Amino acid sequence: MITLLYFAWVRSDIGVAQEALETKAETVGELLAELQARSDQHAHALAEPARLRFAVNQTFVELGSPVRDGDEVAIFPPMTGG
Amino acid sequence: MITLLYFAWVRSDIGVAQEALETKAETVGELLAELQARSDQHAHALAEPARLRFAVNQTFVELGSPVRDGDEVAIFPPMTGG
Amino acid sequence: MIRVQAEDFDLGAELAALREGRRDIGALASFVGLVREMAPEGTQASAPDSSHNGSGEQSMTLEHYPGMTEKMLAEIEAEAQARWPLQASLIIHRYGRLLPGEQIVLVACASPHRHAAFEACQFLMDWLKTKAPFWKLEEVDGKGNWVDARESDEAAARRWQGG
Amino acid sequence: MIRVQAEDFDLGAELAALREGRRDIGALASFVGLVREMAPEGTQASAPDSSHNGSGEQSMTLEHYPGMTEKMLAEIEAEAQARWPLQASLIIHRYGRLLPGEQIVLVACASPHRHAAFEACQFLMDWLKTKAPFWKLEEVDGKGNWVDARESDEAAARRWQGG
Repeated sequence: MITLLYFAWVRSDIGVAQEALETKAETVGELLAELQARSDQHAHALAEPARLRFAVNQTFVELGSPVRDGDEVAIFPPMTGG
Repeated sequence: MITLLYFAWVRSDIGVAQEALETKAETVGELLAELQARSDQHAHALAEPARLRFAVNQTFVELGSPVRDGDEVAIFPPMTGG
Repeated sequence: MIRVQAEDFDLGAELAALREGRRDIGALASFVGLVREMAPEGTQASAPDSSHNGSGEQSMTLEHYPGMTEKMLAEIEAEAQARWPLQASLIIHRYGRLLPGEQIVLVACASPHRHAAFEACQFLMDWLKTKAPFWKLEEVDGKGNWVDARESDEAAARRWQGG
Repeated sequence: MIRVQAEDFDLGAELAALREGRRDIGALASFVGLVREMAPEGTQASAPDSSHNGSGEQSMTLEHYPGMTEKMLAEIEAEAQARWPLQASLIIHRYGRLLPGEQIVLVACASPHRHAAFEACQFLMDWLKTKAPFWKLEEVDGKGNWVDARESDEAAARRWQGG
Protein backbone atom coordinates (compact mmCIF):
# COMPACT_ATOMS: atom_id res chain seq x y z
CA MET A 1 0.00 0.00 0.00
CA ILE A 2 1.22 3.46 -0.98
CA THR A 3 -0.18 6.64 0.55
CA LEU A 4 -0.68 9.41 -2.00
CA LEU A 5 -0.82 13.08 -1.01
CA TYR A 6 -1.88 15.87 -3.35
CA PHE A 7 -1.43 19.60 -2.83
CA ALA A 8 -2.59 22.90 -4.34
CA TRP A 9 -4.24 22.58 -7.79
CA VAL A 10 -3.29 18.91 -8.05
CA ARG A 11 -5.42 18.34 -4.96
CA SER A 12 -8.32 20.53 -6.09
CA ASP A 13 -8.31 19.06 -9.63
CA ILE A 14 -8.29 15.45 -8.41
CA GLY A 15 -10.78 16.31 -5.68
CA VAL A 16 -9.10 14.47 -2.80
CA ALA A 17 -6.13 15.39 -0.65
CA GLN A 18 -5.07 11.84 0.09
CA GLU A 19 -5.70 8.31 -1.11
CA ALA A 20 -4.26 4.83 -0.60
CA LEU A 21 -3.27 2.62 -3.50
CA GLU A 22 -2.26 -1.00 -3.92
CA THR A 23 0.19 -0.97 -6.80
CA LYS A 24 2.89 -2.92 -8.56
CA ALA A 25 4.54 0.30 -9.77
CA GLU A 26 8.28 0.29 -9.09
CA THR A 27 9.04 3.91 -9.99
CA VAL A 28 7.36 7.26 -9.57
CA GLY A 29 6.82 7.33 -13.35
CA GLU A 30 5.04 3.97 -13.35
CA LEU A 31 2.93 5.09 -10.41
CA LEU A 32 2.02 8.29 -12.26
CA ALA A 33 0.90 6.35 -15.35
CA GLU A 34 -1.29 4.16 -13.16
CA LEU A 35 -2.80 7.20 -11.45
CA GLN A 36 -3.50 8.93 -14.77
CA ALA A 37 -5.76 6.00 -15.71
CA ARG A 38 -7.74 6.19 -12.47
CA SER A 39 -10.28 8.88 -13.40
CA ASP A 40 -10.81 11.82 -15.72
CA GLN A 41 -9.87 14.10 -12.82
CA HIS A 42 -6.61 12.22 -12.29
CA ALA A 43 -5.89 12.22 -16.01
CA HIS A 44 -6.40 15.98 -16.22
CA ALA A 45 -4.48 16.90 -13.07
CA LEU A 46 -1.51 14.66 -13.87
CA ALA A 47 -1.40 15.17 -17.66
CA GLU A 48 1.83 17.18 -17.72
CA PRO A 49 4.56 15.69 -15.52
CA ALA A 50 6.81 18.67 -16.34
CA ARG A 51 4.40 20.85 -14.34
CA LEU A 52 4.56 18.51 -11.34
CA ARG A 53 6.94 17.86 -8.49
CA PHE A 54 7.27 14.58 -6.61
CA ALA A 55 8.37 13.65 -3.11
CA VAL A 56 8.78 10.16 -1.65
CA ASN A 57 8.79 10.09 2.14
CA GLN A 58 9.18 13.88 2.14
CA THR A 59 12.27 13.92 -0.08
CA PHE A 60 12.19 15.34 -3.62
CA VAL A 61 12.58 12.65 -6.29
CA GLU A 62 12.50 12.29 -10.07
CA LEU A 63 10.19 10.20 -12.25
CA GLY A 64 12.74 7.40 -12.39
CA SER A 65 13.09 7.13 -8.61
CA PRO A 66 11.86 3.94 -6.92
CA VAL A 67 8.70 3.59 -4.88
CA ARG A 68 8.16 0.81 -2.36
CA ASP A 69 5.28 -0.57 -0.38
CA GLY A 70 4.58 1.68 2.60
CA ASP A 71 5.96 4.84 0.96
CA GLU A 72 4.30 8.25 1.28
CA VAL A 73 4.27 9.73 -2.22
CA ALA A 74 3.32 13.39 -2.68
CA ILE A 75 2.47 15.04 -6.00
CA PHE A 76 2.18 18.80 -6.26
CA PRO A 77 2.93 21.86 -8.42
CA PRO A 78 6.16 23.89 -8.15
CA MET A 79 6.19 25.70 -4.83
CA THR A 80 5.16 29.30 -4.41
CA GLY A 81 5.76 30.10 -0.74
CA GLY A 82 7.81 32.82 0.84
CA MET B 1 37.97 84.11 6.54
CA ILE B 2 37.69 80.35 6.16
CA THR B 3 36.27 78.12 8.88
CA LEU B 4 38.21 74.88 9.30
CA LEU B 5 36.67 71.78 10.87
CA TYR B 6 38.68 68.70 11.86
CA PHE B 7 37.29 65.28 12.76
CA ALA B 8 38.46 62.00 14.26
CA TRP B 9 42.26 61.59 14.47
CA VAL B 10 42.84 64.74 12.43
CA ARG B 11 41.05 66.64 15.21
CA SER B 12 42.82 64.83 18.06
CA ASP B 13 46.25 65.16 16.40
CA ILE B 14 45.86 68.88 15.71
CA GLY B 15 44.28 69.40 19.11
CA VAL B 16 41.39 71.62 18.05
CA ALA B 17 38.05 70.81 16.40
CA GLN B 18 37.66 74.13 14.66
CA GLU B 19 39.67 77.20 13.75
CA ALA B 20 39.30 80.29 11.59
CA LEU B 21 41.92 81.30 9.04
CA GLU B 22 42.59 84.35 6.92
CA THR B 23 44.15 82.96 3.77
CA LYS B 24 45.01 83.73 0.18
CA ALA B 25 44.79 80.03 -0.73
CA GLU B 26 42.66 79.48 -3.83
CA THR B 27 42.47 75.69 -3.72
CA VAL B 28 42.13 73.01 -1.09
CA GLY B 29 45.70 71.95 -1.87
CA GLU B 30 47.09 75.45 -1.28
CA LEU B 31 45.10 75.69 1.94
CA LEU B 32 46.48 72.35 3.07
CA ALA B 33 50.07 73.47 2.43
CA GLU B 34 49.43 76.60 4.47
CA LEU B 35 47.93 74.57 7.32
CA GLN B 36 50.83 72.11 7.33
CA ALA B 37 53.15 75.03 8.16
CA ARG B 38 51.03 76.21 11.07
CA SER B 39 52.39 73.95 13.84
CA ASP B 40 54.10 70.63 14.39
CA GLN B 41 50.70 69.15 15.22
CA HIS B 42 49.26 70.41 11.93
CA ALA B 43 52.30 69.15 10.03
CA HIS B 44 51.95 65.70 11.56
CA ALA B 45 48.19 65.38 11.17
CA LEU B 46 48.15 66.64 7.60
CA ALA B 47 51.36 65.01 6.36
CA GLU B 48 49.73 62.46 4.06
CA PRO B 49 46.95 63.94 1.92
CA ALA B 50 46.17 60.46 0.55
CA ARG B 51 44.96 59.52 4.03
CA LEU B 52 42.67 62.57 4.21
CA ARG B 53 39.28 63.53 2.85
CA PHE B 54 38.10 67.09 2.22
CA ALA B 55 34.70 68.78 2.15
CA VAL B 56 33.91 72.37 1.23
CA ASN B 57 30.55 73.57 2.48
CA GLN B 58 29.65 69.95 3.27
CA THR B 59 30.38 68.63 -0.21
CA PHE B 60 33.29 66.27 -0.91
CA VAL B 61 36.03 67.90 -2.98
CA GLU B 62 39.51 67.13 -4.32
CA LEU B 63 42.81 68.90 -3.63
CA GLY B 64 42.42 70.97 -6.80
CA SER B 65 38.97 72.25 -5.89
CA PRO B 66 38.57 75.99 -5.21
CA VAL B 67 38.11 77.56 -1.78
CA ARG B 68 36.63 81.00 -1.30
CA ASP B 69 36.28 83.47 1.53
CA GLY B 70 33.45 82.39 3.83
CA ASP B 71 33.77 78.69 3.02
CA GLU B 72 33.51 75.95 5.62
CA VAL B 73 36.35 73.51 4.93
CA ALA B 74 36.43 70.17 6.71
CA ILE B 75 39.41 67.80 6.83
CA PHE B 76 39.04 64.26 8.12
CA PRO B 77 40.07 60.63 7.64
CA PRO B 78 38.12 58.18 5.47
CA MET B 79 34.79 57.46 7.11
CA THR B 80 34.13 54.42 9.27
CA GLY B 81 30.46 54.67 10.21
CA GLY B 82 27.67 52.18 9.74
CA MET C 1 15.45 28.05 14.51
CA ILE C 2 12.44 27.38 12.32
CA ARG C 3 8.73 27.74 12.99
CA VAL C 4 5.70 26.93 10.85
CA GLN C 5 2.54 28.45 12.27
CA ALA C 6 -0.89 29.86 11.47
CA GLU C 7 -0.55 32.73 13.95
CA ASP C 8 1.02 36.07 13.18
CA PHE C 9 4.46 36.87 14.62
CA ASP C 10 5.82 39.96 16.35
CA LEU C 11 8.75 41.07 14.19
CA GLY C 12 10.28 43.31 16.85
CA ALA C 13 10.04 40.64 19.55
CA GLU C 14 11.53 37.97 17.26
CA LEU C 15 14.50 40.13 16.30
CA ALA C 16 15.02 41.22 19.92
CA ALA C 17 15.03 37.57 21.01
CA LEU C 18 17.63 36.73 18.37
CA ARG C 19 20.20 39.10 19.88
CA GLU C 20 19.05 38.84 23.50
CA GLY C 21 21.99 38.88 25.90
CA ARG C 22 24.62 38.76 23.14
CA ARG C 23 27.42 41.25 22.56
CA ASP C 24 29.22 39.45 19.74
CA ILE C 25 26.74 40.16 16.93
CA GLY C 26 27.85 42.85 14.51
CA ALA C 27 25.13 42.54 11.89
CA LEU C 28 21.48 41.55 11.97
CA ALA C 29 19.73 41.31 8.61
CA SER C 30 16.09 40.42 8.28
CA PHE C 31 13.36 40.10 5.69
CA VAL C 32 9.59 40.01 5.98
CA GLY C 33 7.35 38.95 3.10
CA LEU C 34 3.82 40.37 3.21
CA VAL C 35 0.54 39.77 1.41
CA ARG C 36 0.36 42.54 -1.15
CA GLU C 37 -2.93 43.99 -2.28
CA MET C 38 -3.39 43.44 -6.00
CA ALA C 39 -4.76 46.06 -8.37
CA PRO C 40 -8.31 45.04 -9.36
CA GLU C 41 -8.42 42.99 -12.57
CA GLY C 42 -8.57 44.99 -15.75
CA THR C 43 -7.23 48.15 -14.16
CA GLN C 44 -3.80 49.67 -14.08
CA ALA C 45 -2.01 49.58 -10.77
CA SER C 46 -1.99 53.36 -10.88
CA ALA C 47 -5.73 53.79 -11.46
CA PRO C 48 -7.33 55.22 -8.32
CA ASP C 49 -10.55 53.27 -8.78
CA SER C 50 -12.10 50.78 -11.15
CA SER C 51 -15.38 49.66 -12.60
CA HIS C 52 -14.85 45.98 -11.92
CA ASN C 53 -17.61 43.99 -10.27
CA GLY C 54 -17.56 42.90 -6.65
CA SER C 55 -16.11 44.42 -3.54
CA GLY C 56 -12.59 43.37 -4.47
CA GLU C 57 -12.17 41.48 -1.22
CA GLN C 58 -8.82 39.78 -1.44
CA SER C 59 -7.09 37.05 0.50
CA MET C 60 -4.10 34.77 0.19
CA THR C 61 -4.29 31.22 1.51
CA LEU C 62 -1.07 29.34 2.10
CA GLU C 63 -1.28 25.57 1.88
CA HIS C 64 1.69 23.46 2.93
CA TYR C 65 2.85 19.88 3.41
CA PRO C 66 3.07 19.40 7.18
CA GLY C 67 6.17 17.44 8.09
CA MET C 68 8.00 17.99 4.83
CA THR C 69 7.78 21.76 5.34
CA GLU C 70 9.63 21.59 8.66
CA LYS C 71 12.15 19.13 7.21
CA MET C 72 12.94 21.37 4.22
CA LEU C 73 13.15 24.58 6.26
CA ALA C 74 15.56 22.88 8.68
CA GLU C 75 17.68 21.68 5.74
CA ILE C 76 17.73 25.14 4.18
CA GLU C 77 18.69 26.75 7.49
CA ALA C 78 21.45 24.17 8.03
CA GLU C 79 22.78 24.92 4.54
CA ALA C 80 22.93 28.65 5.34
CA GLN C 81 24.71 27.92 8.62
CA ALA C 82 27.24 25.82 6.70
CA ARG C 83 27.86 28.50 4.06
CA TRP C 84 28.11 31.63 6.22
CA PRO C 85 29.46 32.35 9.72
CA LEU C 86 26.06 32.86 11.34
CA GLN C 87 25.63 33.39 15.05
CA ALA C 88 21.86 32.97 14.91
CA SER C 89 19.20 32.43 12.29
CA LEU C 90 15.44 32.26 12.22
CA ILE C 91 12.81 31.23 9.70
CA ILE C 92 9.12 31.69 10.50
CA HIS C 93 6.59 30.81 7.81
CA ARG C 94 2.82 31.09 8.22
CA TYR C 95 0.08 29.04 6.62
CA GLY C 96 -3.66 29.50 6.35
CA ARG C 97 -5.75 32.41 5.11
CA LEU C 98 -4.10 35.84 5.23
CA LEU C 99 -5.35 39.29 4.26
CA PRO C 100 -3.48 42.05 2.39
CA GLY C 101 -0.93 43.70 4.66
CA GLU C 102 -0.40 40.55 6.76
CA GLN C 103 3.01 39.01 7.31
CA ILE C 104 3.74 35.69 5.56
CA VAL C 105 7.36 34.92 6.27
CA LEU C 106 10.31 36.15 8.32
CA VAL C 107 13.96 35.27 7.85
CA ALA C 108 16.69 36.77 9.99
CA CYS C 109 20.44 36.16 10.23
CA ALA C 110 22.98 37.42 12.74
CA SER C 111 26.69 37.45 11.96
CA PRO C 112 29.85 39.32 12.90
CA HIS C 113 29.83 40.82 9.38
CA ARG C 114 27.16 42.48 7.30
CA HIS C 115 27.77 40.80 3.96
CA ALA C 116 27.33 37.36 5.53
CA ALA C 117 24.11 38.43 7.24
CA PHE C 118 22.67 39.96 4.05
CA GLU C 119 23.69 37.10 1.78
CA ALA C 120 22.44 34.40 4.12
CA CYS C 121 19.05 36.12 4.35
CA GLN C 122 18.77 36.31 0.57
CA PHE C 123 19.84 32.71 0.25
CA LEU C 124 17.23 31.58 2.78
CA MET C 125 14.48 33.40 0.90
CA ASP C 126 15.61 32.20 -2.54
CA TRP C 127 15.83 28.55 -1.50
CA LEU C 128 12.71 28.70 0.62
CA LYS C 129 10.73 29.99 -2.37
CA THR C 130 11.70 27.04 -4.55
CA LYS C 131 12.28 24.21 -2.05
CA ALA C 132 9.81 24.59 0.83
CA PRO C 133 6.44 22.96 0.07
CA PHE C 134 4.13 25.96 0.28
CA TRP C 135 1.53 26.99 -2.29
CA LYS C 136 -0.35 30.26 -2.56
CA LEU C 137 -4.03 30.51 -3.44
CA GLU C 138 -5.12 34.06 -4.28
CA GLU C 139 -8.80 34.80 -3.87
CA VAL C 140 -10.65 37.88 -5.08
CA ASP C 141 -14.38 38.05 -4.39
CA GLY C 142 -14.31 34.34 -3.62
CA LYS C 143 -12.72 33.39 -6.96
CA GLY C 144 -9.55 31.41 -6.35
CA ASN C 145 -6.39 31.28 -8.41
CA TRP C 146 -3.33 29.18 -7.61
CA VAL C 147 -0.27 31.39 -7.97
CA ASP C 148 2.14 30.16 -10.66
CA ALA C 149 5.76 29.54 -9.82
CA ARG C 150 8.02 32.12 -11.45
CA GLU C 151 11.11 31.42 -13.51
CA SER C 152 12.73 34.44 -11.84
CA ASP C 153 12.48 32.63 -8.50
CA GLU C 154 14.05 29.51 -9.99
CA ALA C 155 16.86 31.64 -11.42
CA ALA C 156 17.38 33.36 -8.06
CA ALA C 157 17.69 29.98 -6.34
CA ARG C 158 20.14 28.69 -8.96
CA ARG C 159 22.59 31.55 -8.43
CA TRP C 160 23.55 29.94 -5.10
CA GLN C 161 24.63 26.74 -6.92
CA GLY C 162 23.26 23.39 -5.91
CA GLY C 163 19.89 25.14 -6.31
CA MET D 1 13.31 59.16 6.15
CA ILE D 2 16.62 59.74 7.89
CA ARG D 3 17.46 60.35 11.53
CA VAL D 4 20.78 61.06 13.26
CA GLN D 5 20.51 60.70 17.01
CA ALA D 6 22.33 59.83 20.22
CA GLU D 7 19.40 57.83 21.63
CA ASP D 8 18.80 54.15 20.97
CA PHE D 9 15.95 53.15 18.64
CA ASP D 10 13.24 50.52 18.94
CA LEU D 11 13.76 48.25 15.93
CA GLY D 12 10.31 46.65 16.13
CA ALA D 13 8.54 50.00 16.48
CA GLU D 14 10.51 51.51 13.57
CA LEU D 15 9.72 48.60 11.23
CA ALA D 16 6.07 48.58 12.32
CA ALA D 17 5.80 52.33 11.60
CA LEU D 18 7.27 51.79 8.13
CA ARG D 19 4.41 49.50 7.06
CA GLU D 20 1.71 51.09 9.24
CA GLY D 21 -1.63 51.20 7.45
CA ARG D 22 -0.21 49.95 4.15
CA ARG D 23 -1.33 46.89 2.20
CA ASP D 24 0.79 47.37 -0.92
CA ILE D 25 4.16 46.35 0.54
CA GLY D 26 5.34 42.87 -0.46
CA ALA D 27 8.84 42.93 0.98
CA LEU D 28 10.47 44.61 3.96
CA ALA D 29 14.22 44.18 4.31
CA SER D 30 16.17 45.62 7.17
CA PHE D 31 19.64 45.69 8.62
CA VAL D 32 20.95 46.62 12.06
CA GLY D 33 24.64 47.20 12.77
CA LEU D 34 25.70 46.62 16.36
CA VAL D 35 28.75 47.30 18.49
CA ARG D 36 30.57 43.99 18.60
CA GLU D 37 32.65 42.98 21.57
CA MET D 38 36.26 42.47 20.55
CA ALA D 39 38.44 39.63 21.72
CA PRO D 40 41.01 40.98 24.19
CA GLU D 41 44.28 42.03 22.53
CA GLY D 42 46.84 39.27 22.11
CA THR D 43 44.27 36.50 22.40
CA GLN D 44 42.49 34.44 19.82
CA ALA D 45 38.82 35.13 19.42
CA SER D 46 38.21 31.54 20.45
CA ALA D 47 40.22 31.71 23.67
CA PRO D 48 37.86 31.68 26.62
CA ASP D 49 40.01 33.97 28.73
CA SER D 50 43.25 35.92 28.56
CA SER D 51 46.10 37.21 30.63
CA HIS D 52 45.88 40.80 29.40
CA ASN D 53 45.82 43.62 31.91
CA GLY D 54 42.75 45.65 32.75
CA SER D 55 39.09 44.81 33.01
CA GLY D 56 38.68 44.83 29.22
CA GLU D 57 35.96 47.49 29.42
CA GLN D 58 35.12 48.33 25.85
CA SER D 59 33.21 51.11 24.17
CA MET D 60 32.72 52.53 20.70
CA THR D 61 32.31 56.28 20.26
CA LEU D 62 30.85 57.57 17.02
CA GLU D 63 31.86 61.06 16.00
CA HIS D 64 30.12 62.75 13.10
CA TYR D 65 29.93 66.00 11.16
CA PRO D 66 26.57 67.53 12.07
CA GLY D 67 24.89 69.03 9.04
CA MET D 68 26.93 67.16 6.47
CA THR D 69 25.83 63.84 7.98
CA GLU D 70 22.16 64.60 7.41
CA LYS D 71 22.91 65.95 3.92
CA MET D 72 24.82 62.83 2.88
CA LEU D 73 22.29 60.39 4.35
CA ALA D 74 19.49 62.22 2.52
CA GLU D 75 21.47 62.03 -0.73
CA ILE D 76 22.17 58.33 -0.27
CA GLU D 77 18.51 57.62 0.48
CA ALA D 78 17.41 59.64 -2.57
CA GLU D 79 19.83 57.64 -4.73
CA ALA D 80 18.33 54.37 -3.47
CA GLN D 81 14.82 55.68 -4.16
CA ALA D 82 15.91 56.55 -7.69
CA ARG D 83 17.49 53.14 -8.34
CA TRP D 84 14.85 50.82 -6.88
CA PRO D 85 11.04 50.93 -6.67
CA LEU D 86 10.88 51.63 -2.94
CA GLN D 87 7.64 52.33 -1.13
CA ALA D 88 9.38 53.43 2.05
CA SER D 89 12.90 53.67 3.36
CA LEU D 90 14.53 54.55 6.64
CA ILE D 91 18.05 55.27 7.83
CA ILE D 92 18.75 55.82 11.52
CA HIS D 93 22.36 56.35 12.61
CA ARG D 94 23.45 56.96 16.17
CA TYR D 95 26.41 58.95 17.45
CA GLY D 96 28.09 59.20 20.84
CA ARG D 97 29.47 56.53 23.15
CA LEU D 98 28.02 53.04 22.76
CA LEU D 99 28.71 49.78 24.56
CA PRO D 100 29.08 46.27 23.09
CA GLY D 101 25.69 44.90 22.09
CA GLU D 102 24.23 48.35 21.38
CA GLN D 103 22.64 49.27 18.07
CA ILE D 104 24.56 51.70 15.83
CA VAL D 105 22.60 51.90 12.62
CA LEU D 106 19.34 50.78 11.06
CA VAL D 107 18.44 50.74 7.40
CA ALA D 108 15.12 49.43 6.12
CA CYS D 109 13.51 49.32 2.68
CA ALA D 110 9.98 48.39 1.64
CA SER D 111 9.16 47.41 -1.92
CA PRO D 112 6.66 45.31 -3.84
CA HIS D 113 9.51 42.87 -4.60
CA ARG D 114 12.10 41.22 -2.42
CA HIS D 115 15.17 41.67 -4.61
CA ALA D 116 14.63 45.43 -4.71
CA ALA D 117 14.21 45.59 -0.93
CA PHE D 118 17.33 43.50 -0.28
CA GLU D 119 19.52 45.27 -2.82
CA ALA D 120 18.47 48.74 -1.72
CA CYS D 121 19.31 47.88 1.90
CA GLN D 122 22.75 46.62 0.92
CA PHE D 123 23.32 49.68 -1.22
CA LEU D 124 22.35 52.01 1.64
CA MET D 125 24.79 50.28 3.99
CA ASP D 126 27.63 50.16 1.44
CA TRP D 127 27.33 53.83 0.51
CA LEU D 128 26.70 54.95 4.07
CA LYS D 129 29.92 53.25 5.18
CA THR D 130 32.05 55.18 2.70
CA LYS D 131 30.11 58.45 2.19
CA ALA D 132 28.49 59.44 5.48
CA PRO D 133 30.85 61.41 7.75
CA PHE D 134 31.02 59.15 10.78
CA TRP D 135 34.17 57.95 12.53
CA LYS D 136 34.53 55.20 15.09
CA LEU D 137 36.77 55.42 18.14
CA GLU D 138 37.27 52.08 19.88
CA GLU D 139 38.26 52.26 23.52
CA VAL D 140 39.49 49.39 25.67
CA ASP D 141 40.34 50.18 29.28
CA GLY D 142 40.36 53.86 28.38
CA LYS D 143 42.87 53.44 25.55
CA GLY D 144 41.43 54.84 22.34
CA ASN D 145 42.01 53.71 18.78
CA TRP D 146 40.46 55.30 15.70
CA VAL D 147 39.10 52.52 13.50
CA ASP D 148 40.77 52.37 10.08
CA ALA D 149 38.66 52.48 6.94
CA ARG D 150 38.69 49.12 5.16
CA GLU D 151 39.41 48.53 1.50
CA SER D 152 36.66 45.88 1.54
CA ASP D 153 34.13 48.62 2.33
CA GLU D 154 35.45 50.76 -0.51
CA ALA D 155 35.15 47.78 -2.85
CA ALA D 156 31.61 47.09 -1.65
CA ALA D 157 30.62 50.70 -2.37
CA ARG D 158 32.22 50.60 -5.83
CA ARG D 159 30.18 47.61 -6.97
CA TRP D 160 27.15 49.91 -7.19
CA GLN D 161 28.96 52.14 -9.73
CA GLY D 162 29.28 55.84 -9.18
CA GLY D 163 30.71 54.76 -5.82
